[in-house]
Amino acid sequence: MKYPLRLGLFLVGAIGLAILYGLAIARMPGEHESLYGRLINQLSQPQQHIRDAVTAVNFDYRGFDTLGEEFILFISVTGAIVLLRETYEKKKEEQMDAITPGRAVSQTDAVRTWTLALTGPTVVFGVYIVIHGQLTPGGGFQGGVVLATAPLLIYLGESFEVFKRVTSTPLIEITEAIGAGGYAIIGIIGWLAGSWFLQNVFPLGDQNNPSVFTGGTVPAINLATGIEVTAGFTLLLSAFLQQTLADRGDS
Amino acid sequence: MSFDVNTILQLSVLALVAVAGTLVVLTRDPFSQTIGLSFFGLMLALMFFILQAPDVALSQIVVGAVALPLMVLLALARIRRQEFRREQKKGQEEKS
Amino acid sequence: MHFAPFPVVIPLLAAALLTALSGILPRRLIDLIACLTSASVLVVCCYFVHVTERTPIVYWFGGWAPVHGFPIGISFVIDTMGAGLAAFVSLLVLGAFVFSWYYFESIKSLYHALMLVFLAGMCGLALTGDLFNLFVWFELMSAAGVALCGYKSEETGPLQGAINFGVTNTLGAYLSLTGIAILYSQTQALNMAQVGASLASKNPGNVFVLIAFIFIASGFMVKAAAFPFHFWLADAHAVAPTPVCILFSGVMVELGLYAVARIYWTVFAGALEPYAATVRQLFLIIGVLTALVGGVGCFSQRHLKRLLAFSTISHMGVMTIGFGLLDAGALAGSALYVLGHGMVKAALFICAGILLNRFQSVDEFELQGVGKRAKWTGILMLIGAIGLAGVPTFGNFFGESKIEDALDDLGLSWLDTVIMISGILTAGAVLRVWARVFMGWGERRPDQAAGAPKIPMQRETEGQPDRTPWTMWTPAFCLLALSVGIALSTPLRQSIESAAHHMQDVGGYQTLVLQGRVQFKSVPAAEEHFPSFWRELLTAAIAAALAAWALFPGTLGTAGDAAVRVFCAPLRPFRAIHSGRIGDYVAWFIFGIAAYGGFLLLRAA
Amino acid sequence: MTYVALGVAAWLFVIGAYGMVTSKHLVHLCICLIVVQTSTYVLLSAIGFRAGATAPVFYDISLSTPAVDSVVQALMLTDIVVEATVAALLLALIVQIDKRTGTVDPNKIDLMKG
Repeated sequence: MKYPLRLGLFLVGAIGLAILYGLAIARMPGEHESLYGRLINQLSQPQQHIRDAVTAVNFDYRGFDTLGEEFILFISVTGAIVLLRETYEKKKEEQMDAITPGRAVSQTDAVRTWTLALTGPTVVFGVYIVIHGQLTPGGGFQGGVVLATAPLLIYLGESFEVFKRVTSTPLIEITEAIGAGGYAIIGIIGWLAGSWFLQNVFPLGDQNNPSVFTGGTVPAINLATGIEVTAGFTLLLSAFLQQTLADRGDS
Repeated sequence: MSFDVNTILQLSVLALVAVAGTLVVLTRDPFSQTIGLSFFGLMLALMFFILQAPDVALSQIVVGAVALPLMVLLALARIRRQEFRREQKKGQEEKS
Repeated sequence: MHFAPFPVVIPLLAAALLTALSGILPRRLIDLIACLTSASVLVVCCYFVHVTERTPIVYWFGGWAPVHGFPIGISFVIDTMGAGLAAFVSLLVLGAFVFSWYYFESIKSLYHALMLVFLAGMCGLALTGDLFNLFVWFELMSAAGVALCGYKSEETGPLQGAINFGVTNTLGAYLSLTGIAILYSQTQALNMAQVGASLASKNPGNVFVLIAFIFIASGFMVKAAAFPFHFWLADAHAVAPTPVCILFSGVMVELGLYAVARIYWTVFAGALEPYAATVRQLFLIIGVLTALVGGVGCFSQRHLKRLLAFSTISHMGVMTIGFGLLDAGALAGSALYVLGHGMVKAALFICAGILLNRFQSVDEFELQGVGKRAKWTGILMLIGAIGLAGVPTFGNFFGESKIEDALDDLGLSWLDTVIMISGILTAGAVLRVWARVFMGWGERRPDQAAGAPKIPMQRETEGQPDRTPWTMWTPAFCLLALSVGIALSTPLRQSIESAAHHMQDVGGYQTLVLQGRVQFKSVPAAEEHFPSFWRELLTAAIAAALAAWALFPGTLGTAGDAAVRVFCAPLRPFRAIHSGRIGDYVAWFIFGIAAYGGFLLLRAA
Repeated sequence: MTYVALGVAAWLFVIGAYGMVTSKHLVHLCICLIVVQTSTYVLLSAIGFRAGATAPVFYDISLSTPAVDSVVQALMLTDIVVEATVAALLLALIVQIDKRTGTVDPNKIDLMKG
């Protein structure tokens, strides 16, 4: 199809789409209190002892959505590994030889010290965000991504080899599967112990003095999510990094 | 509609989001686009924060402003290097 | 403890397990676990079909039953239609696993993990009763599908097919999500029954309901390959690995239409009651366009898998007509058609896979005559081609009969012709390929197919190509036998008929989910008659004649040449719009939404 | 305010699609797809927002404080994960396409013509 034709088709369509979208917006109620949201906001603390209502929705009321979401992440990581696998499987050995061992960028000692010094706090920060999911904003997902950047700091500070050792793929893959599978297993525990899949069957803890353990299954699911996200994003980032570096070697 | 400080703040961050999004689309060079994407991600996070969604804002910072642009950059670095090598090869062929 | 989460949770868990143990498990054990998982899902879903004929199952995850009649959790609402579809999904996944027993080298267990997650996504889509949950499973299905499509990433074709697939389907999913968000803003609910009840009582006939419907439906129609959202399908199915094609064509695409139907009947039917006639017109237009474009595309291909892909598009058009009539009988027809077509198409894709395995090609002209060495495959393919025409006692014959019955009742008999043309073109194309490949017939005039893409393909297996392992042809044989056998069973047809009535019973569904009471309208006893018995035979005969003419175009002399020119006239614009370029597809997508949305709004105003 | 946000959502959808249609680089196309997706975030957050309401985190505030809708925020969280993972999958495809075909121009990738 010729380019002007394509553009014309799109412009006609875009005007139509904008009109449709605009008409829908014009009929939407402005600011209003949502019934669903209010119910959850009111119920999450008395029922589940969870202070952050968003976490309650994510890991309890609509926890089944999040199970699907975790597996979208899981399968995208698997898919990306399958797609980029040439470096992983067939040419693995050649390319491992070809990668010039050494530093990521020509770093000064100051840069090294700083990046390595940052790794510890990053990990602590990530873990903090993961485990306080049901109390304050944050949770397994947000903390997990923070944690996944820690290996990158190692790469920046140290060398690709150390990075490679830290993110040794089979181990991380197993961790990822444990995280995703763990979510499902916690659901199954509820299924067997109670009667519903993902039922919150663990002790809820003290409602008035919430700690990182209050909320029954929520902290457990939160942790599983944290593990899954950390491992998943580490795998993704290291897969792309390997693509970039593997090629640098043989040119 | 009263124009208090909050409303002005909200409106300006929305305007920033719209402008940043447009710039991201209209930037044709993928490298500068990635920088734009990161900025756009930050603006979105700011917007979530102002619209009382701290959980989402945190996610958006770590994903939209850091992890995603990082992945794009790594992919681009791979593609760029490939292009460079192809051009080199072409140059050599032309010489010989 | 109830089995409702089983079809989703167990495959997911098995996928995680296989990934975790991928380094340790031998290939055969992985195959076995995957087969057992899908077989167990099949058994559970068949059990659901059995139970839900009387009482559909409502299952609240986490035990979050509605508070004061307002749903705060996510529900699975398993009725016979959803359960039957999930059972069909697991059957095809099982077939695909058996087929891939000796199939291409698996990278550890990743292929199996992808397929199992794909299975879970499709089952979740079929069983869920929550709008956002539907979106989640839809995305899960797409993500797994894209990865599977590009699985052979050392070739160019699969990569291009996968990116076209991924981009268009993701765009469609976001549009659906936009529609879901618009509905949420009005009803503040995500449960389908709740949204439906709220819309019907508060906003019947409101414009925004129409717009939300067109957004959600367009998103899912991308998956259902409706014109002009269908482009990705031909690209993706042409290049995906054969076992994946079985699932793509056999059931994934149909699930897109199922999602539209499910959402229409649970969410929109009440509120859009005043516009039912317009909605019907819209889907009939979409169906006719899709059926014709798919048929033309199918006949003009030389690449066997792409040819089959276009045939799927054409048949999707017929199913869309069946749904679009908004009639229980026609919906039952579409459901039967999904079963019959899915099995036949899966068998045909398996034949293509066997050819690719033995002769390293699926190109019609390259393969001319070589099929004589694989006569059993030839017989399977011939049966499949005849089945595709909708010849009596195949599943799609009964489906077409029901749809045509409903068309006659509504005074739209002329649409029978469209269904017939679709059958003639698709069956004719497959018969043509069969005759050329397995009988060696046909003039060597590849210029006929000038312009049709010739995508390079590589074998998908290791090892000796001159024998076809039994695990490859057995699934094809079983599916063909089932396609004939299953549809002949009258109880099954009645069960589908009542499933369609239940699916369209808006009030019954809402009472069931929101109040927990079973109160479905009684299903009228349907008398079956097959108005199209002779027409279907005629379709097959014309298809054979068309195939013969395509093989020997010279026999009709100059008159024939003139006819060829007439037939080839639509090909030029056809090839121009099927450009393989993602930018064009996006432009068509946006244009399609505007066109269909505009039609709906202008007719409704 | 809500309507401005809704308008921004609509704008981002259309402009993102425009970028996809006119794109000459697959990575650019992928980023434009991300922009289309962000339109759904803006839409959802606008739907959940109420002036004067706080975030739905009742750590040190009482339950009776008016708070914004927590459900849409949970939906957005899911949405963000979907965005990142789908983008990762597409980027992996693009890297591989570049290796095999030597181009990332979507207009030169037309093996499937016709």
